[in-house]
Amino acid sequence: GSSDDGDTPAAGGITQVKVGVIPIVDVAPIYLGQQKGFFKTRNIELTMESGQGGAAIVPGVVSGQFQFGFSNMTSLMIAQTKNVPVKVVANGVASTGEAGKDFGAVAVRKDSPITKAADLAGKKIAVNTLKNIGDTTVRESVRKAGGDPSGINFVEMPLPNMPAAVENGQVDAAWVVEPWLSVVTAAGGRAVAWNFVDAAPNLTVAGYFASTKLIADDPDLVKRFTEGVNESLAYADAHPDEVRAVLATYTKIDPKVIASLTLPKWPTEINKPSVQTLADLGAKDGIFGSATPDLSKILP
Amino acid sequence: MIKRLLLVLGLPVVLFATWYAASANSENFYAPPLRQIMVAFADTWTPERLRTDVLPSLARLGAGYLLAAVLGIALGVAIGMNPRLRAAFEPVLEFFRAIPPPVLVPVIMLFAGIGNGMKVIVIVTGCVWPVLLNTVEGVRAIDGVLSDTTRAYGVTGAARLRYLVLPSASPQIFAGLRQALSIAIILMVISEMFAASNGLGFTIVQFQRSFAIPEMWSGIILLGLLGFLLAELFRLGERYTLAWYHGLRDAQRRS
Amino acid sequence: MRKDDAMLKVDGLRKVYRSGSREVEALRDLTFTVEAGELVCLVGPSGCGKTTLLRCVAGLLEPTGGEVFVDGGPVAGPPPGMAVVFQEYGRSLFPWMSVRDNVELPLRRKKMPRSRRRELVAEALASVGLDGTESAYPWQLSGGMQQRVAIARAVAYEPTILLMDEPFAAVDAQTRADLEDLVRSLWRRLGVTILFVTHDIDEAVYLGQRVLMLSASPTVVQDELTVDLPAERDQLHTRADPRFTAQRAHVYAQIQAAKARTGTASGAAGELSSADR
Amino acid sequence: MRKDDAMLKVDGLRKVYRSGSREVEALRDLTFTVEAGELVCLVGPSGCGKTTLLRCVAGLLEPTGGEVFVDGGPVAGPPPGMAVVFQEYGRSLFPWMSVRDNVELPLRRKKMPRSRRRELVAEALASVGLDGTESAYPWQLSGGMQQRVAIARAVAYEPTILLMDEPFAAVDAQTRADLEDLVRSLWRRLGVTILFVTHDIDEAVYLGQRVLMLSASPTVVQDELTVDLPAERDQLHTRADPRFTAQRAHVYAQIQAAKARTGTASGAAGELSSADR
Amino acid sequence: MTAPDAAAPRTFRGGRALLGLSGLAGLLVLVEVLPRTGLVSADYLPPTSRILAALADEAATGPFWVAVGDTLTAWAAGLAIAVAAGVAVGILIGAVPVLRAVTASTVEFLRPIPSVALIPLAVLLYGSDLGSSLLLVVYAAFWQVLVQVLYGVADVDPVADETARSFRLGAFARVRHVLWPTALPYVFTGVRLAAAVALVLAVTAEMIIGAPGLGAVIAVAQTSNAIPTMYALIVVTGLLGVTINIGARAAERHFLSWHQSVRGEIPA
Ligand SMILES: Nc1ncnc2c1ncn2[C@@H]1O[C@H](COP(=O)(O)OP(=O)(O)OP(=O)(O)O)[C@@H](O)[C@H]1O
Ligand SMILES: Nc1ncnc2c1ncn2[C@@H]1O[C@H](COP(=O)(O)OP(=O)(O)OP(=O)(O)O)[C@@H](O)[C@H]1O
Ligand SMILES: [Mg+2]
Ligand SMILES: [Mg+2]
Repeated sequence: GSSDDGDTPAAGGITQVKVGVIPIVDVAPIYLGQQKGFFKTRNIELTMESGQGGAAIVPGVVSGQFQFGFSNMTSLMIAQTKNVPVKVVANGVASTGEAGKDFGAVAVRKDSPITKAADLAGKKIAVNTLKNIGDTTVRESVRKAGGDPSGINFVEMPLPNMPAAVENGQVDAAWVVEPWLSVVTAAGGRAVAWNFVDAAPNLTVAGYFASTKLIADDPDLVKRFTEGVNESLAYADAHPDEVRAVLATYTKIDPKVIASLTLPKWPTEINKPSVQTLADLGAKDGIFGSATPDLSKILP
Repeated sequence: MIKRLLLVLGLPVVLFATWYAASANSENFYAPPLRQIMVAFADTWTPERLRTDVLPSLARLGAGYLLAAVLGIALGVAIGMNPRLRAAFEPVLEFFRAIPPPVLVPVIMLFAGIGNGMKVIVIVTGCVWPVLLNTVEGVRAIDGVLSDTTRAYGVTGAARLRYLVLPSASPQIFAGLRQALSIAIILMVISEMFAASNGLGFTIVQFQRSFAIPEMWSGIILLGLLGFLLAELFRLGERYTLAWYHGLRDAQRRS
Repeated sequence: MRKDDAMLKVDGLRKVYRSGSREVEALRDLTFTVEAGELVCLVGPSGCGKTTLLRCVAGLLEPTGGEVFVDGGPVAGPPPGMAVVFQEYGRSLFPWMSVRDNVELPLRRKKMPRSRRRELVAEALASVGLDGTESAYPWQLSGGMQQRVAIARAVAYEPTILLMDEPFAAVDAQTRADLEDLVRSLWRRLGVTILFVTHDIDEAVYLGQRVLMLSASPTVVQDELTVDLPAERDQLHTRADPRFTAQRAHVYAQIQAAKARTGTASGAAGELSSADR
Repeated sequence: MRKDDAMLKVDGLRKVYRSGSREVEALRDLTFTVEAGELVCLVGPSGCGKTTLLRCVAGLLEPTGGEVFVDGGPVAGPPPGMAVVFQEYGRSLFPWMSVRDNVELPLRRKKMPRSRRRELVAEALASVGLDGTESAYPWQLSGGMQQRVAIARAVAYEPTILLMDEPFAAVDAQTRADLEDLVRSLWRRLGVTILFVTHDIDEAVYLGQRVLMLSASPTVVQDELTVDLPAERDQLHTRADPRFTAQRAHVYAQIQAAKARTGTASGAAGELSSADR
Repeated sequence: MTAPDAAAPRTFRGGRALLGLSGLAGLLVLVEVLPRTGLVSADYLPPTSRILAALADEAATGPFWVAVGDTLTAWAAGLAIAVAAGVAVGILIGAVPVLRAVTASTVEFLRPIPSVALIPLAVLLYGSDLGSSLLLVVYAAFWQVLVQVLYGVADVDPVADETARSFRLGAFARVRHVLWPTALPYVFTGVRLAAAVALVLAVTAEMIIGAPGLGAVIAVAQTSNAIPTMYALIVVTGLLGVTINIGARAAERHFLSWHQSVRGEIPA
């Protein structure tokens, strides 16, 4: 193993840092920041480790194989209720807060009878992960639109399969994020609910986190990383064209889609009330079991 | 009987005891003490849970395994008996064999939807290979003199299959079936990672994602127990079907 | 060769085994005929190609040259109504079947009631002295018993042409005599055409109407003897007959001659050549 | 039985095969001794338990009762310096090894230079008439050639005790005679103790110093004959010797008697009993 | 132990390769036709021509070959360890009946545990290094070899075994000269099974953990909805499988030339 390669400053005081990320649009700022040298100037040499979701990233961070990781807020709150020793160190990505212009939505096919969020009640909806941020926020959308969310049948499905599943009628609707949202709409599909927008204004969707051990042992590194991320977030938010350019480097998204897809917001501040709302929604849907997440333990 | 029980349980007991002792003071979040796991096991795998999650899984497992066995043996016999057929099909089969199920599943979903059918197909596509390969090799290895005997006496077609090919290849076919059994369990888990809402695999993955680590380990232990139980059943079936084979080998070794 | 209605006609048969760089000419040029209902014995030194010949006749092996005709037609696969007792008797029994099932298997193709089948099986096993072993597996039997199961299988099949490759090699003298008489009575009763390979010259003369003697390899038909003994034979009197003694001496001398010609004292290893190593 | 320095002592040997509900008493009660350097032949009806006896002596099979002593010690596993030629010669050759390697394999354990080993192998193969086949695989040989490879393997091993189970069953008469002389010369040259199973009564008398006759099963030693022939034997004169004829007649009569006693005409099937089916 | 190389087998081998190619060609045509007839949407299963175009694009880039190299490294190392361990343990357990009886239940308990369930453990121990991939690959492939070896060792002909025992061959010589050749055909099947499983696990581990290699590239293609590229990469995985099998078959023809399964097919 190489469990502590990253902790020891390499020659010239540069710290090697591994960040566990999912190679999707949400993490564009950190790639952009790396390109722009926002981490170099803070004596951090970044390596991105692209895992497929929490199964690999969280254990990697907990064991010190990665110094930082990227995860959605609901997963982090679930982790907190189970006393996983991790804590958010920087904001990750947020909803645009504008219905019709967000980076994730519930979409149906062209000729679907479903036209508004309330119609989703009792339907079969695909989400990429059950009992997580997707189903809780979609339920909230339906609830707010006056529908009954209790009868919704959520099925788990990888995002790449959703456009086909919607079109074949395997599911009635799917919660998709970019770039699949663009793919569905390009094929004639319609967005019928903007679940992030409906859940809370300017919802903070995800964040960068570290293990509590690292935070205690090397507060300086954490501070430098947080600053680097914040600078990257601000820069990305201000330079959408450069974001689209950097997307082409670490993803294989079709250039036409890159040009047109809706980018999320990258504020540097975590919207704590919105996270609290997420926590409440999750608790309502029972995804934390009997526990309730303690935000003070998870947010900086 | 007692001796057999000792043999079966001896090593597992020792290993579990070691695990128990070694993990007693574990601070590691992902490797909790076995004590905790055992508590979680009792809490998690209630009869209700077994009915709603394990039973559907077992049904899919059974369907997939049987289908794979039939398909593997049928295809294997055909390919094993005909070198030309084998030459034509082997590259295509090897091609599919090398594709990982997590990549294949989305493709299968395109055709088979997201229901139980898809999960059964995933199980079949994974565990047909050991049966197929072993059947092919078993059929190829049929003793020349035996094969000549059936030909000379005009035992052909279905009779040849039934009285020569299948029995003669059966030791190796059973090796394949034995392999396929544990692979079927593994693929049951993998298939339930996609588009499932119940099942043992789904539950374990759900535990893993929600950081319920002792519960996840308890699920893995349950998988192991399941594998062990099925293997015992399998052993009984094999003892019965291959009685002549084991008799032949034991008679001269131990009598 | 002789008449045209021969049951078996072997014409210029040649067989070369090729595997890798090794090439063995097992049969060089064999030509002979067996009439329908004839009992012909085949003798020849070890390794001269008797088994090879039998396998070509049975349609189990493709000749390198020449042709084999059974019942007028050229042999492509095993001809119908043929039974073979293989030299490797142990390996020709199915280890997963009881003795009964082994004997019964070839009968299944013949349309006959189950009871008749059982009867044939029981009779055949009794005639080789194996009653009582029906439910045993072949590997629970002694070598000689296994060989007798293989014979019983051929007998129960009631073939029209019967090929036997040293079928009595593993049984004791007394059993051997009994089996010889069994084969002769079977032959006379059913009018089977029999080609019988043996190493025992006495046996060849006692059993056959004719004895074909093969040379050591490169193998050709070295000599042929029409056995000048009455059709009614029995162990005691026939073997004491001076004609019997004379004829076995003739065969013996021929085989000696065959061996002497190949140089090596006791083998037929001469035919083994290595093409390029 | 006789002296105490016996090479091989079989004492009250009993063997019952059990498998499932089937029980076969292969050997009931065998007692005999073989002195060091003796050549003893064993005859008996097919299925009477000769192979079983040999396997017990070789330490490959656990007796049900009684004991076997080799060189003074009780037999638990195969005793050192022993070579066995199995009745199933085909299956006792390793198909994955060339003839040469098959013969050489047992020699590897003996500390000797490689060249000496090669020499022994070549000599042994030549002595059974198989020179030229060294690089062939056993399954490329005829039945008789395979059997001779198995014999060559035993010969090359230069054993102190040699067990042979119908070792010449698959070879022609001439080769058989040559091999008989080979065994006798080996025995006289090396002073090997030999236990030789055969179905050929002439062979037993020609080869042995003593002939042990087993009964049909339930098997006991039925009779024993000390062969009253000069140590110098050869195929022509010995077989013409009137003493030879008398003794083979004696053995023949004994075996006839053994068979007659068990009722069935030609088999040893009587010993097969079914415990509960 | 030379492979058959006379003229006749060679032409047959040429024919064999042709037949195999025609089988693959059939698959290519099928995949070209299926989307074009509209049975499935070309958006989700692109026709062969587009997949091949994407493959050509990929093959022109350096990182692609680095990824192939990484995957093959993990595969080869994992397979080698699994085969060595599987064969050694299998022969040991198979040859000693007591060991077999004692370990049987544990083996059956451990075998059905999916490698994917061990991913957190692997990451815990090795992060996203080669080590994690190796752990998963070895764990999965080991059992395949082990079970085959166990069945192979049980297949020893009793007469052959007795022959070896009667000449008092030592334990090692019996393993080397009797057990091993008997088990070899089973081992070959085991290795072929394990080779594919190792490839599958290497790619899966790379996909999920993000260890460098083809799997990681596939994951990126998947999360980017680059469907033709994804299929192109799948094709690469499949072709690796085909290549590996060709190698295994060649080795088999060489080492098992004495075995019925090989010699039975050489026209005599
Ligand atoms: N599969 C084979 N490959 C190569 N050579 C073979 C093969 N089978 C037989 N031979 C060779 O052909 C020759 C004749 O063999 P065959 O078995 O026909 O002899 P045979 O007359 O039956 O001898 P025996 O009396 O010893 O059984 C032998 O030299 C043998 O080595
Ligand atoms: N593995 C076995 N299981 C059950 N019965 C067996 C087994 N092996 C041998 N027998 C029985 O033991 C008896 C003696 O067999 P054995 O092989 O010793 O006879 P044999 O004297 O060598 O006969 P042959 O001369 O025919 O070779 C036979 O009745 C046989 O059926
Ligand atoms: Mg022969
Ligand atoms: Mg015997």
